[in-house]
Amino acid sequence: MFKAEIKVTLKPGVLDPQAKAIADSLSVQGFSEVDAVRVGKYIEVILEADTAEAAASRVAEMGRRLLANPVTENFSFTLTPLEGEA
Amino acid sequence: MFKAEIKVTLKPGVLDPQAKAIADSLSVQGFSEVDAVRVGKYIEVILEADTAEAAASRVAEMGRRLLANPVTENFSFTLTPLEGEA
Amino acid sequence: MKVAILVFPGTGGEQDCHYVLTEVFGLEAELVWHTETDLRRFDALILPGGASYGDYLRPGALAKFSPVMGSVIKAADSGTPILGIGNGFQILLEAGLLPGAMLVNESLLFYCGPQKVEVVKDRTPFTRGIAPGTLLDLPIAHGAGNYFIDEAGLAHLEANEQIVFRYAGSNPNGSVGAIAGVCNAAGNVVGLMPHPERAVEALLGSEDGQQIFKALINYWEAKK
Amino acid sequence: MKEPTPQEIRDEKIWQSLGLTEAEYEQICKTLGRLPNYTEVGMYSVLWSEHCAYKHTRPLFKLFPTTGERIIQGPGENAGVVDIGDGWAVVFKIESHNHPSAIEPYQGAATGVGGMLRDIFTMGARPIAALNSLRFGELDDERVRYLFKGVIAGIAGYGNPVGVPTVGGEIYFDRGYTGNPLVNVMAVGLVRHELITRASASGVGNPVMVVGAPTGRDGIAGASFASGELTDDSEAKSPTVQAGDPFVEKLLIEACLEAIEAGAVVGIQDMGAAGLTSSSCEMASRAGSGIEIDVSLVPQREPGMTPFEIMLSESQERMLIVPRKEAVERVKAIFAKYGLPAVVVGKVTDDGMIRVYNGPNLAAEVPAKSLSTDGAPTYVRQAKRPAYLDQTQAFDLSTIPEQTDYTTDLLNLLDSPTIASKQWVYRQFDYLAQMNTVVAPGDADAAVLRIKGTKKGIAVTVDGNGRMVYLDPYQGSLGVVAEAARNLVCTGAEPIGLTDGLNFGNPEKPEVYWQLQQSIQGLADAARELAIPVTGGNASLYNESSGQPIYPTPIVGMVGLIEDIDLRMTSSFKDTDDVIALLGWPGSELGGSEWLKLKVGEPQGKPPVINLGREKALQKACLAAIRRRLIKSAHDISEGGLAVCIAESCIQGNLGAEVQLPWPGRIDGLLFGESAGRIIVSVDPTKWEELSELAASYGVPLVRLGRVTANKVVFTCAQDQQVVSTTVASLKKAWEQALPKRLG
Ligand SMILES: Nc1ncnc2c1ncn2[C@@H]1O[C@H](COP(=O)(O)OP(=O)(O)O)[C@@H](O)[C@H]1O
Ligand SMILES: [Mg+2]
Repeated sequence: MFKAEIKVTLKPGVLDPQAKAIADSLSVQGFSEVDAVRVGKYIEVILEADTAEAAASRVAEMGRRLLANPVTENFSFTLTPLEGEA
Repeated sequence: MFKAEIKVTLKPGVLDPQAKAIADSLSVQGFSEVDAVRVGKYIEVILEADTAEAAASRVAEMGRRLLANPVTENFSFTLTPLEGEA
Repeated sequence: MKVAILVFPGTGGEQDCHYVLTEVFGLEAELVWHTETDLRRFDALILPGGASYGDYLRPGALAKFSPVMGSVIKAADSGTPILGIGNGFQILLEAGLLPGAMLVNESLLFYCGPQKVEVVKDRTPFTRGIAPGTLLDLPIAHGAGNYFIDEAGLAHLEANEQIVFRYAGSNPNGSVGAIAGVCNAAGNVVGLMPHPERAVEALLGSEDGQQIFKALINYWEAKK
Repeated sequence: MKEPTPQEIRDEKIWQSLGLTEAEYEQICKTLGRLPNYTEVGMYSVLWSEHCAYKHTRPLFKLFPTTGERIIQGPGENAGVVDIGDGWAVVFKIESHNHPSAIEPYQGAATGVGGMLRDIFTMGARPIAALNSLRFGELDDERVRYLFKGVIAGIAGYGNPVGVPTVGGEIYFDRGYTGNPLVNVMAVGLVRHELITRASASGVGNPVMVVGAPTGRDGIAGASFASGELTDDSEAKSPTVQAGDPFVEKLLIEACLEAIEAGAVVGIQDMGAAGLTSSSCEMASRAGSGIEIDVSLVPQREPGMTPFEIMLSESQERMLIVPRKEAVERVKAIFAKYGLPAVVVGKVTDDGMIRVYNGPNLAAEVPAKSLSTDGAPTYVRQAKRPAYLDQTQAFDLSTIPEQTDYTTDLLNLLDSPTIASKQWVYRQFDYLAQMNTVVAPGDADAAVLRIKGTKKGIAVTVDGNGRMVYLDPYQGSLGVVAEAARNLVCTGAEPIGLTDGLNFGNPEKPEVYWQLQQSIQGLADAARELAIPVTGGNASLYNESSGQPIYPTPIVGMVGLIEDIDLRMTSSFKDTDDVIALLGWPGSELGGSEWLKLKVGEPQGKPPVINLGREKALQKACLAAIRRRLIKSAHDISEGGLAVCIAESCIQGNLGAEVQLPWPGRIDGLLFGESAGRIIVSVDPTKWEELSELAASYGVPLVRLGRVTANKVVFTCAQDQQVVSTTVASLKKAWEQALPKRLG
């Protein structure tokens, strides 16, 4: 069993009004030290796989096929083995 | 300068219909090894702070006040110092 | 002419389209559930608006894996006229049948209201006979109608004349180039965010949407 | 996790933490002839809660007129049903979701919409419209802005994807609601007579099915839960907030309507508050039958749920169906098409008992009738006229100096969020879905929908001015009904039924109970006098924050019928040189007005006196004028008075007005007074004579005030002095920018 923590973020060059809205309200709230904000999706997938490589290749495929839109989004992930739960 | 990578996720027990729809779709597409899916937000904040502790305390406050809805969401984050950009 | 109106779980606009095709234009139309895998008996396809799969993940993203999509792709390749309206447009984008992608509206808010839409291209089955530059009153209602394509893609779209509709007067959602609708390279697959089917009766405020359906009928008559 | 034993429940008074009183607990013991177990106490506690049992309001409901020629279903079912002819009926109801929205505005409002829609399609009707009635504190408060945005987003986030147009509503902002916002939702459905379905579990031996979303722990850690002993299990700490899934709701609508159309359904009931407990008990007690269910068969979202939790869960998007015995497979097939579980969990019995099994073990056994609304205790409390009324009613207008120019006051009123354009709000709602919206939000005093396949239309509205009710609960409530009816009439519709939403403070306080009594009496008297039957409603009590009750806020949702959709009316001025006139009785009462709020803040004075006889005549006259095509616009005078009313007609038509006030008296009252029974109309000069005759034949005054112009807006008083002078563009700017500029 592995836990994949997947980040889906907008590609550079794609306008991100949500990030702007958050940055604006942070600054209104007095968080003036904030320099930049980006917003994306966080998707956690628990999956069974024999090896970390196998898990990684399946998660990459999920990302390509479904979780991210290649026109506007990038994705990256980290894998953690889950002990004793298989 | 620090980069905070913030994960905002639904509290356990709060219905996550989006995750269910994604899990169903993955399984229809043949990703039968998927056991569970959770969906949340990923927010990246670049901020200035003198120390990692100071940065952490500010990011925690942003989370409490703005980035997460305390009634339904949890948040957690990791901090990375950004070299030579201050 | 027999038209298929595709219904995905969560689709909401199928009855509107069915009403317009059958009651207003007297055409033959059938609601087709997304598990259907053979669309060869239809002369045109409509993917209506709504929120297929609850718009979860991204609007249209989950619908592209519905069983019916294989035959939609076949129909597209064989030149069948296909129209995606609102969520139907989003599905065609996600499925790669149309270029580009949708983002949430720049305002981050759902937007419903009347809108002026300019017809840019008349060489599609759904705009045939509408002079380019014609302004139509077509309502919009969407939360993610902010059309995006990168600069190279946009240049390509323009060079190939694949922009079919643009918002006129104001850009309600932040779309690149105020693009409201595009077609594929062959021109038989068209997607647009505005709702022509909601603008076919004076009682509801505009009849301009009729032109889109009449164009399809003309196209069909000419082809016969 | 260990549940307390019956003995412990009694000795440690655990019933108390579940919200039952000692007398109620004793009544349960007596009914059962033994001590109730934990699941049973839980079931009683939720069904006997104010929300489910209407303990304080039920005795007062008797005052409502509930019969009429068109009434197919009055109070007592999930929603009222009114005949509109041609074999069609309209189904409608209003419901509050105040407390959930105060905690989590998005989900609170979203699940409010979802629950309301289920009440409609459980009657066999397709939901065709939703409306909302909202109350918030003032927008200068950050928390209020958060609540407001969240509620609007929640309504949109649920209503839009389910494909039901949100076509109307009303919003007031007032300090009185700061800590306790109100979120009332109204839904309207359309059904063929033969498909009307009721929530009744008849036919002994018929199966009982649970359909829709799996059951989770949503809502059970709420007010009626709260037991210290149970929470050492971390799972039990799950939050009380219910979240909605509009996607599943959409599928549920289609599947339920398909099953009903297939003739497979004997009875069907949504699982609202108190979930499985209330749905099974209500269905059985309506039919005089019993129900036996095995909770272990109920599809569950989380592992390890107890019978208590399953019976009390408020998970959304679920229904209880009693199908015909032979139709079980058919029902399963229909739900399978939509990917929804549909599971037989029990059967209808003949002994009047609700029997809950957990596998082989009997978990609860109680008489359905005793649990139901009829079995619940009712309370008539002590009533006392609140002392504040002496102070507010003694208000002396002469303490406010008169002015020579009121242009700024008019602009300020248009800029006040309660009066301002609500476009920022309704633009977020897909008000065009289903292609029936003939008069859209912002175009008239009510929304108008056509009925496809007929010449007909219906108009729908919600109204309720809490400030007026606060200043005089009886008069104020008369005014609420009168205004709702007037709003319908201004679109050309004849009112045919009403549903009420009673939002009040803690009824155990004598002052609040007095408000409740007076208000219901007022609603009932007005409904009877205007011949508009009450088909159902909802009560939300205990709306308080920091011990302060909200303004007593009865809300009325009303439906009207337009026989010929071509004869409908909107409120915008149409052409220059049309005559602007007042249809109705002149008035200048400033008590409770928005203008007074501008000047003194707190609500002061006495609300306008309502004359129901005049109101009736006025509404008849207005309808007749519309049907004979004598007028080009109609707009009722409400918040902001005559000046705001005319300003709105100007803004909507993008035209000006030249108005001469022919009456003596204080100018502020003439301009901004909110006296009822008044409609501003515009008339083609060639129709003036005919309109005058018509008004006279109904005994209703018609006073010529001026004319429609291109862009200047000028009001002149009887002494020929200009008291307002501006342009439609300035008015428009103030009115349209008020919400966007405050919301950033
Ligand atoms: N919460 C809301 N949802 C949808 N429409 C709304 C809402 N609030 C107001 N509206 C619409 O905005 C218009 C103006 O509302 P309001 O000022 O209350 O009307 P009036 O005072 O003329 O009765 C109406 O068409 C109303 O239905
Ligand atoms: Mg009003």
